[in-house]
Amino acid sequence: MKKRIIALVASILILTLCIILLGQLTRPKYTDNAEGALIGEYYDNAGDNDLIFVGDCEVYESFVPAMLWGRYGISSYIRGSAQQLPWQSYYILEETFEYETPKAVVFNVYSLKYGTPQNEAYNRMTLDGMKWSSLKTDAIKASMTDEESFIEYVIPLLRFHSRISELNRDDFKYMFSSPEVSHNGYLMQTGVVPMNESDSMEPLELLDYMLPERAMQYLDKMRELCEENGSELILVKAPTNSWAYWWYDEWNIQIEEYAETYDLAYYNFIPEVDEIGIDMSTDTYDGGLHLNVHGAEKLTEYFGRILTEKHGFDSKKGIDPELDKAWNERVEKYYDDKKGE
Amino acid sequence: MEKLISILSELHPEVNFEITEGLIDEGILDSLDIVKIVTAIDSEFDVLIPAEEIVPENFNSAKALMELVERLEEE
Amino acid sequence: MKKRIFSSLLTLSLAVLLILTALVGCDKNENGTNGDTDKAFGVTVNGKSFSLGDSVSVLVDIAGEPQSIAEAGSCGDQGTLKKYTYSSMSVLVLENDKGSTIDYISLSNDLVTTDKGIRIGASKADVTEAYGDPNTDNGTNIQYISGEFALKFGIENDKVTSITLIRTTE
Amino acid sequence: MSFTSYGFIAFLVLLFGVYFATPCRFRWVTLLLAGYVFYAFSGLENFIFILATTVSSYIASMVMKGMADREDAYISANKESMDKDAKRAYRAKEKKKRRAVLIVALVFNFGILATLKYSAFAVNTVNGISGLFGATPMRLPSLLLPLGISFYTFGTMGYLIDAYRGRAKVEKNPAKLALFVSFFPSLIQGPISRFSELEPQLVDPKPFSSKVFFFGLQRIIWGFFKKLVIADRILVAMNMLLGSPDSYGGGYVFILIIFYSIQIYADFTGGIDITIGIAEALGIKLAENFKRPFSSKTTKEYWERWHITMGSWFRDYIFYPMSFSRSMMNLSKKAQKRLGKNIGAKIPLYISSIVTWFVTGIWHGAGWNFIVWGLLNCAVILVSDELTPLYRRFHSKFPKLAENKAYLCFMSVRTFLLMGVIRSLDCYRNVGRSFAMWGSMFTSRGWGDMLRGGMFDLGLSLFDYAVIGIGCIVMYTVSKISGDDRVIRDKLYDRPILCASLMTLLTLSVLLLGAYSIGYDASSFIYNQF
Repeated sequence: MKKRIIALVASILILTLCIILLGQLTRPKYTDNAEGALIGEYYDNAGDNDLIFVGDCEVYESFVPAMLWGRYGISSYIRGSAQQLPWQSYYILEETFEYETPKAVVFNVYSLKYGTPQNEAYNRMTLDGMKWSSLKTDAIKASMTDEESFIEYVIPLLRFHSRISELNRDDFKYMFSSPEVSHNGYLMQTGVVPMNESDSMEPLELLDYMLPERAMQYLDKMRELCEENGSELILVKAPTNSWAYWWYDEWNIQIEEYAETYDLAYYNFIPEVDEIGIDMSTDTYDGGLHLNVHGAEKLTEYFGRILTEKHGFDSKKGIDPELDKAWNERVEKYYDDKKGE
Repeated sequence: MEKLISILSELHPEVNFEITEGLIDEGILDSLDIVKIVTAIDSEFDVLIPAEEIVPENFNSAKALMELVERLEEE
Repeated sequence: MKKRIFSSLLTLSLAVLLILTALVGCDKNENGTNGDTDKAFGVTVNGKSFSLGDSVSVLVDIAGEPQSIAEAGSCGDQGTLKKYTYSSMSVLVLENDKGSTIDYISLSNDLVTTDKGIRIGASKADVTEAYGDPNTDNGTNIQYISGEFALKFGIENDKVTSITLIRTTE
Repeated sequence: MSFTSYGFIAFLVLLFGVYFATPCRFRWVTLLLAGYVFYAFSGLENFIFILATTVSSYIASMVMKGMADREDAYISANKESMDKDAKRAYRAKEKKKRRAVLIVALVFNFGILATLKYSAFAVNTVNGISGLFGATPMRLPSLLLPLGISFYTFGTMGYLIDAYRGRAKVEKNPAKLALFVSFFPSLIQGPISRFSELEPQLVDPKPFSSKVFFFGLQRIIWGFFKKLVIADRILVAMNMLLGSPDSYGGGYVFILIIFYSIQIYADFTGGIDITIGIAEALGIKLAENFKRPFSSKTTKEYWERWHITMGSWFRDYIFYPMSFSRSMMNLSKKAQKRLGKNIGAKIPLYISSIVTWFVTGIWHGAGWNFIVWGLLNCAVILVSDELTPLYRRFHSKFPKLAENKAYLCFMSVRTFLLMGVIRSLDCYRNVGRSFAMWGSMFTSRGWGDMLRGGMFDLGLSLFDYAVIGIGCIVMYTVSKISGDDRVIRDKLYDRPILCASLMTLLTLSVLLLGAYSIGYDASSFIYNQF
């Protein structure tokens, strides 16, 4: 009888071990689809960031932290991911405040158009990178589409086991780590695909031109969170506007009114494209939907000036040698990357 | 008894019904055979075996079947 | 004599009934997909109608090749949105690993009608007569919602100025 | 809540915990509550039907019992004053009254089943006929089919008929009868249990024994292996093949037949393994539904090894009562006089076989393809029965042949293919198209492109085919070792290390190779629309 119990306990242990190992092996490593590895990278660079960006692809493809430091001595990090929903941004921001208290938080308002869970793949890309905490569980519960189940987040093997037949070298290489894909959260896009003028610029019709109720609730929660932590919330809208990702005037008015009522700074960069110097024939990698590295640098240059003039950011270069060394390495790596490709 | 044996062996000549036991349990007789047997009994002995009596104990051997027929005759 | 006639008549009618039901059994397409009448709204082009959720091949079969196709990829490559521009309408097609389906239709002139025959320029009364009273009516447009689909008519001084089919699960 | 959802696994773990925590005397209450909780997940509105069946059967059985008791009391009260004939006449009269009660209950319950399941089909057929004459079709009623209605209705009616025949003790406690009706594992797709076999186990269960519990768990895991790793993987290709049947003629039809045979075997026996495994883990022995069906040499033998409880239900409650009813026997006698002894004797067999198979077909689904499926099976059995003298003469010429291995193998393969062809009626769901597709197997050139790699654009990669292949080999070896009375687990019981490692490997392969979760579309048992 004793032998039987030992056999049982041993098999349960082995089974659990295999589930964990196979789970790590089969989970997607996002080496070819970098958007999935952005969130996880933050934890090694957490601490002493004055500025935190949160939002969707319009934030991690429009601002260059390496340049903010290089030009203005502002230390920043972008906690953004593909189609990062408002509640996901909120929970990620709350998690960030546990690591550090930035002077200001920049939130790109485009993702406020989503009021309901959207897409399982995007959820996984954003949430799988997060470290396990009560915030992560809340974020998962708020984001799950009805085909998903919570157990598949706890045991990734249940969701990704079908990848066993399509494993590649990266799956083994990054079994217990994750690839370096960004520069402090900025995903570099060096391609140039000009926006062709023939694209008619009139937007699609909507049923309801008000931003979803639930999205605005989480904007509120972000604002209160920033107040509690004594950091300033700055709302921005990236300078890109295309028929597929249109920023409707009604939305813009609603955000302006919101910023006015709570006395927040709100910068809509769409009308200021010329001032920023963005030229959609060279500064976009996908025909005008998002900025490439040249566009992002121009925008960062422009936004850095606003931060220093209007939001009291002054350079922190030369104060802490530790910080300078870390940032010099990052800036160097950024420019190597930019030349390299 | 011989008439019964002749009915049975007409269906399964290879089986010696005098001695074999477990006709149902061994799967020698299947549901089609049982219907043929009961129809034959009805026309030969003019005894109708009701559905409730179709249980393995009554059909497992020719002898048991004969007892059933006799029991039903006087009832 | 009478009995025999009666029995032959009986068998005859039985046979006829059997043949009829068998005939019905054979050609009837039992699994109930008798056309897509279950889709509430649709658009009719050259006599044939299609709607949101239909595959792009249905669109191309009925309306032919578009004048131009604009593409918009999504970050984290979760499918592309393609805008098929025709002379009398523009149609959005969502392409992902599950296939490519029609996601949005907006009519631009009166050559194409909704499947209930309403075209641009029709009166508001025509619309309410065809589709009944709308789910929402805020003066500038009226909307009909049925499950996942919505049909929106832009109205200016009692005339239909725009017709759009939109998915409601925004 | 399907068997393959995470919710069901959680439900099971909870059930085992609570079941074995409750004292033996009240375990049946836990089972009853578990059954109703499980049933509630499938929609509260379904409760009306299962309660209607339970209550109506309870009332009918109590009324019949009351009548029988009064009859016995009356006869024993004036035993002397009644001679044998009077007693027999009185019993016959009383029996007729009980029979009326039974028939009312049967009509009521089968009426519910018929209206829910077949009204759409009936209206469809009537529309079809009236359509031929240009009449406008009636609106199709869309009635939601309550979970497992065909199974619990048949199980309960079996109980009522047994009670009428005096074969089953009438259950006085309505809650215990409700437990029998809604015993949750076998509610979804059987096995259809007999009251006298199941009820005693439900009401006073045996104490917990770890051996039986782990046997149950092993069987559950084995069921999941067949269901998730093999059946649901093949489903991907079958959906492709059935998505546009006209473009997959010729060789693809043959592939579909093979796929569907493997798929339905793995899916159905897998589901039943899970059901019997759950019951076994709870200490309850359910009747086996399959005994190595693909090893059967003839169609008749196949139907004694495939879906046994359904076959035996139809045999005991439709086939036999119909064959041995007085009117059938008189008909046979009249026919023997007029058409000669040989044909006349066969009348009861023919008529009741056709009727039974017609009902079996219609029970499987409300559609002409199911009816034709039933009648084809019936035709094959009756024809081969007619030809037995021919077979006998053939075998007497080649005596050694009967034992020859190759010949036996040929017979099994032949039955396997024959059953596969007839069964594919389920796939095409349309009689006309099925015959057209069978025809195309011999005409269209679909064979060429199927063999030239066409197999790989059905949604299955080489890896998937390998998994299915190995899965089939594993299923074959396990069924070969365990034979008809499933002894494999006893053999493993003596070697705990081997057993534990095999079970870990099996669980891991289910988790790793199973076709479940979002990577595959929702998997459900084929038999779930019952």
